[in-house]
Amino acid sequence: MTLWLMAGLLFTPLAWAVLTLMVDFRKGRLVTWLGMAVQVLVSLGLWAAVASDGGFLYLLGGWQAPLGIELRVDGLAVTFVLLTALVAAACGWHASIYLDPGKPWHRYFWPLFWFLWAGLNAVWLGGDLFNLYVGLELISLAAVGLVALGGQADALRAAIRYLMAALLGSLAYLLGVALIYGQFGTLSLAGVTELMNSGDAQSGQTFPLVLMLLGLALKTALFPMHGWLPPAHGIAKSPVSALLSALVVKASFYIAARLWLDLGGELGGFALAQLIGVLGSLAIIWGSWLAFRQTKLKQVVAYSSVAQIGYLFLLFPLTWGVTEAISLQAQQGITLQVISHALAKAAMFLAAGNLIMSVGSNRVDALAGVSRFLPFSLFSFGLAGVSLMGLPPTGGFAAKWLLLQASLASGQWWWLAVLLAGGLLSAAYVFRVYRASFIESTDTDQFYHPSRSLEVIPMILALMSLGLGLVAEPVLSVMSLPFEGGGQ
Amino acid sequence: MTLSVLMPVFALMTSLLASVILFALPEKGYRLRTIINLAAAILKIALVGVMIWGVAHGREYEAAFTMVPGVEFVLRADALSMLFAGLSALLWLLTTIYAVGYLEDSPNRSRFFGFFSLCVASTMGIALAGNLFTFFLFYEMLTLSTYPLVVHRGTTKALRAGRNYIIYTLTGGAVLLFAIAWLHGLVGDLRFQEGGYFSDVDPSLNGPLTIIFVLMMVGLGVKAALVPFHGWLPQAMVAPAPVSALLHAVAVVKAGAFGIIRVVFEIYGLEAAEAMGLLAGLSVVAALTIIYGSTRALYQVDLKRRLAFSTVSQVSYIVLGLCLFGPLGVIGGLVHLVHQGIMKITLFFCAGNYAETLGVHRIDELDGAGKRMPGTSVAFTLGAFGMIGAPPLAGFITKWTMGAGALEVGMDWVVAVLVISSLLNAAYFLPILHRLWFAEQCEPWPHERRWGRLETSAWLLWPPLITATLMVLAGLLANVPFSPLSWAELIVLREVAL
Amino acid sequence: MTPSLLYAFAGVALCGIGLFGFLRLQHLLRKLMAFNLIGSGVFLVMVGLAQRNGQPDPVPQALVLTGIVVAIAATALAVVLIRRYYHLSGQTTLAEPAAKSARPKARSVNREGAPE
Amino acid sequence: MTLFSAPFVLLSVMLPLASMVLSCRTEWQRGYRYCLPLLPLPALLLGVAVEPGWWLELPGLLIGGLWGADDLRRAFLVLTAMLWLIGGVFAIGYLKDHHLRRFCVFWSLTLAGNLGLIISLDIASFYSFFALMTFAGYGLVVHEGTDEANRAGRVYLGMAVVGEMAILSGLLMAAQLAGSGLLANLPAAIAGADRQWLIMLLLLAGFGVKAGLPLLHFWLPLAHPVAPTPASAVLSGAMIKAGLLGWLVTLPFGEVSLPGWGNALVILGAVGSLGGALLGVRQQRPKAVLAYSSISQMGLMTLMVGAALANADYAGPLFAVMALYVLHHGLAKGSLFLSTAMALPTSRGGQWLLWLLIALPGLSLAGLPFTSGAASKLAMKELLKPDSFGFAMAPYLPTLMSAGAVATMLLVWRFLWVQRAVAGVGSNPAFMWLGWGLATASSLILFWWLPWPEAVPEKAWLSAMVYEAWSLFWPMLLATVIAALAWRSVKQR
Repeated sequence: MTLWLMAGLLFTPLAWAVLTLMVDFRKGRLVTWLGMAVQVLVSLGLWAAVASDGGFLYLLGGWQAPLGIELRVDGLAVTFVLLTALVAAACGWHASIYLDPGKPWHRYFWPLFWFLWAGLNAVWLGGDLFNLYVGLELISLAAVGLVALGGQADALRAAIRYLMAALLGSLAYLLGVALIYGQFGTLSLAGVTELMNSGDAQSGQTFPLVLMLLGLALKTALFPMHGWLPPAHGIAKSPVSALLSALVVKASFYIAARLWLDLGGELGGFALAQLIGVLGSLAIIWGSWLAFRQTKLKQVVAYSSVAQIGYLFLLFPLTWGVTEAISLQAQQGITLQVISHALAKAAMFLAAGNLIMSVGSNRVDALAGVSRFLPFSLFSFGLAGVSLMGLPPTGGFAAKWLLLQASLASGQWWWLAVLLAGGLLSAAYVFRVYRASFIESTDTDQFYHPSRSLEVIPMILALMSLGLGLVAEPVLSVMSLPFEGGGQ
Repeated sequence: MTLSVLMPVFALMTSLLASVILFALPEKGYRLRTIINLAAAILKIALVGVMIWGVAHGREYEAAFTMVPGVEFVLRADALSMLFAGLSALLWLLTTIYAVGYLEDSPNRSRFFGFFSLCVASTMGIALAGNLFTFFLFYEMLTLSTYPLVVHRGTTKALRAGRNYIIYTLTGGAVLLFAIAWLHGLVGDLRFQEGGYFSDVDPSLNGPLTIIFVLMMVGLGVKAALVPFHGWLPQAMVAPAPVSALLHAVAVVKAGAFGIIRVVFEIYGLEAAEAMGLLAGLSVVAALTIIYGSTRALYQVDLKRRLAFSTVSQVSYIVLGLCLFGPLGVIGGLVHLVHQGIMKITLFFCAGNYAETLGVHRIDELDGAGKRMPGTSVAFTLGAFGMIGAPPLAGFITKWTMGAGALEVGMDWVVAVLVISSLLNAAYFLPILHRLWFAEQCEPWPHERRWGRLETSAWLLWPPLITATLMVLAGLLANVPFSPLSWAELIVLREVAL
Repeated sequence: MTPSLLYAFAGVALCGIGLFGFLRLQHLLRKLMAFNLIGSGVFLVMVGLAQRNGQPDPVPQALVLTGIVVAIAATALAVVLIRRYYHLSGQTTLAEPAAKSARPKARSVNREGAPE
Repeated sequence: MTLFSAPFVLLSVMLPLASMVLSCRTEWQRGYRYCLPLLPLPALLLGVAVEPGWWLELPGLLIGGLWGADDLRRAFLVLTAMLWLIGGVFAIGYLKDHHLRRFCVFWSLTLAGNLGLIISLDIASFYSFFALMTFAGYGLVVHEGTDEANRAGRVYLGMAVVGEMAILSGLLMAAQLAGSGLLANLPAAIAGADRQWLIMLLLLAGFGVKAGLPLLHFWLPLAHPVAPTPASAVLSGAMIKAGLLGWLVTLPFGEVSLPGWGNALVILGAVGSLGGALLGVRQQRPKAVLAYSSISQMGLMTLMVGAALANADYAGPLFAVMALYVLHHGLAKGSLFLSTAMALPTSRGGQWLLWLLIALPGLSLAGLPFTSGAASKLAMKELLKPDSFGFAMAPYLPTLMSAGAVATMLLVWRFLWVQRAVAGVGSNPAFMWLGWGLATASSLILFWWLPWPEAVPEKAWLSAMVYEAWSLFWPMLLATVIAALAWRSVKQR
């Protein structure tokens, strides 16, 4: 059963990418709907299988590492696979209605979309460093292509900037991989860990790790390397922005986190961990502040991504040199943050897209007084904002709670201030948007209500993000499932 | 899933579902909206009533599940939660009736009632929360759901008030979260429990526990409008009258006060808090707030603003009552939770009536309003006397019980505070009453509206009359079973275990 | 200093030069060339460092092959984008055009997509 | 107390409250006016007919209610109900349509408070009714709506609120010590209290505001004259006594002898009775003179309160005398106040008769033999013999009482003097005649049939007056001489 599931999971995106490449937008849309259904069902099935039986290692095509591709199907990975399926399906669905079929270049949306999906799955499941690289590159190239779909000079400028950053990041990562391989002679993360634990290898050097983290941080848009993100996310089509913010940046972070958790204990150090933490904190503060200052709605959301990504990097200090329990708590917190941010940010971008469509302008001021039309999307936007603020009962809150606990337990109380201040700052920019919508006495009396399904999608995502906090326990229990040996 | 699990969930769900439905309704569905609103409110009263009956007879209602590892989501109905739940269920119905009348012909009603229900759902959640974490959850939800109500009018003033409200409350929430997280880190997940947890705590923890207590009081004090965190409250009175009524009487300030009660009683334990010397400081803050709020109220010319400062002062009675760490004082504090709610909501209803019917907002425009609107004015008079603490109204019961409690534990200065506050209350309420009843109307009303034979719309008139009656009954029949006082006694008997 | 290390050092040197170019050069095509230079450097390091026991290791060879494919794909995409960008804006660098598009941009986003 | 009368007791207090229903409709207000005299009727029946010593438990009320009456309260109840009834009758004729409904409502509220506080045996109801009376009384004071009335009202309310607070704190402390909510347990608790002085000070001052104690009296001469005449009558006749009742039921009489407090109160009483007269004779308006006369009379009663405090053994008999005095003063003062509103008949004989009837209650105040005043004065004198008391001021008591009588007489002359100046000639509505007539009659005649407390000394009876006539008479004579001299000196100028 699981074999079929795995096959379906890996095969569908690539196959659909090729399929959709050959047809126009409308046909691609139909084809994609089917593919998305398959993908979501397969992901659900895999998740259920892992949740009941535990994780396993999967050798693609039966070939052994290092030349074969070894996939690590554990609880965390399937959770992200499922998350990807949900968010991507939502964005794809939204895009299929949102995008104008009349523009010829929109037909390329579908293949890019599917390549992106394939790359994401590869990253979540990838077990060795080089395959992760390939996955990353697949994601980056597809993502750049999606950004460029905007078609205007501005979109292209943002896309090229994004591409350059992504390529540089990838290369830094690849150099690190090369150095690691030179040192340990293996590419499997598990193998490297094993070698280090057994003490066979001479104690490793920090440099390759730093190099890889640097590259990944660039791709994740960690402060101060975030410059490429807001233009790219801000200018892309809303479903694309949603995909980028929700999933793409998480892929590189996911790799960084895996590296850190496996190798950081040996190769990292207190100073490095704290440095990354500080950068993350600065990202939270600075990103939120900039988000507060933006005049365009989608820029607000984009800068909010910069800030939210900052939270993720608190993983590094909170897992270095602490007890197992605290580390677990921090990991759980970060995982929840990844998921809830993915859901909330996707909801936010989609809702922002709807709002822009409704009021015919992308400026925050243009929202003045629209709340009297009861825009459904504004409500979704607000709900997603609640999660970003880290207020209960959202997933964002559960994440923040766990991080708070971890920082308290590890004695690193200074992150508390960051976490709390970050919540307040995000409240500032979310409420700025909200506040505008309540202004009366404007001459806005035209309000275009987008179609129902466009409005429902962000609402579903926002509600999921909201509900995540309530069901955090079961979700987390699946995540922490280890994979049992090398079974198929 | 037995009934005992489902009851608190149902009680929460009635208004939550109502809110969802109301959001979905089209703006024009006036009648349907009113029906849904009232049906939900009545259903909630029934549910809460059943639970009150059950709790009085020793039944337990609890629903719990784990949310985040190590943290539970607990809804529980105990005597204390029923005090608050009963209050909010009852006043929700009245406020809804009032709001229907108040917002007649005004825009954005769908939005208003949706958030209104959400706000009540949060309040109900706060009442039923079984541990700090759940409490915090609804506490923040309340912040968010009241914001749209505060800025409902959408004027610059309202938006500014809303901004300040959000800044204050979210910051308070952050501080509270910090404290809760710290406490959780120190001792784990704490359900609210009779007598608290720290009666025989390791002395080495005293330091952190003290700091946590202070932080919690700051976090909760923002909503309870303790000085110096009261700044948002007088501004928030720009909201429509039903919102002010709800904000001041039931939801927001009470949530803060209720949280303080929970923390002091059921986390720290009254004795432990006293032993650690925490209550002394709190009582001083509360006393200062009482005096400060009353003094500021004296100088307000806007009726609702005066009432708002009066709230600042009155809510601290609840806090002060707790600090008296004796049974009587505690009863006084608890009972004031209800009494203040009924009295203040009456006053705000009346203020809303004056504004809506006569267009009167300032106190000096009220001359002779008693003749034009006798029903409203009678309710206002009763409310004002209740606030002053004149017997046999509800406020007197509070003051009497608290005064007796203060003497019981030798904190005589509290009596002085009560007396001074009553004098100040009299000083700012009695002139209004004089204007209502004895001054001759000199100028025409600013914006008078006529409702035929009645002095104002029946939707607006009945709620204050009912609350005023309740207030009189709460005082007159204080010793009857299920009166607020008796219920507070029951709580003290059962929970505080002094 | 084994030959393999020599390769590695050469690779590192290439990386350095490429990085310098990548950061300093403004023209997009030059940037792209610099990127390719870094890429070559990295591959060299990979192949060079992995010479275990004097035996060539097959794994990095395979990896580098894959890497080259990826790099070609990336370069191709970049070239397409740069060409299109030049076509649309007449620019060869990423510098923001001086306030030329501030207002029109704001208005046209809801239409999303420029006329061909 | 039989069972059936429990509703009757409730009725006696609730009837005034229930009557407010009549205010709901504008059309009913005319009828409301005619109901006013009916309102205190059940209470009057209760006071006259029911034996003392009954009680009624109302456990749900406030923090546990207990209503009842003893000898002392019965006298107060009779007086109060009587006076309000008379006032009600008078009001029917007196009232104009100006804010009629409002007046009736406040009248009923004040009445309910005044009656209720008398029959309350528990602290909470007592305080509730006391407060009700105080606050509703404001409505009567400022009824006319003139600037003067408003100013008087402000002073009244300010002092009343401060007084209420003093009472509240005092009661709270006492109740806390007593561990009970009943008034009856307070004296013992106060007697044994550590902070006895504070509690007593608070209670004395709190009730003293209402009773017109010197330095706490400022509101009284302002408020009594500006109120509508029937209201002045009940203010001065009945409500002022509520303060006295407050003292009597809370202070530790009969528990301990407190000579210090006795001295202080006697001095205060003396200051009140003489100072009131001193200020009163300089007033230009009849009602103001009467108000000062009330202060002066309350001074005399304060004297007795002081004596009773100073000697625990005499508290019981003194209570009886005070009840008698209260009855006498209330009726007489009510009659006097009502007479200020009476217009003189045109015929000369009628005028003389009217003047006589107006003066008689005044003379009764001064202690004219065979009047109620004489009875109370004699009873008082009988008890306040210096040799019974050991405190410092005791020897001066007889002197003070005589001086008080002189002062009272002087005030009466002064009243008649200024009243003559302002009294107009004309006709009075029938109800005013009836009310005033009732007042005068009850002061002069009905008094003797009213239920007196049992402990009143025998000297108070008519038969004793023959022997004591001179002792009663000479202060009046003295005062008349002084008044005549003063009148002449003024006239010559």
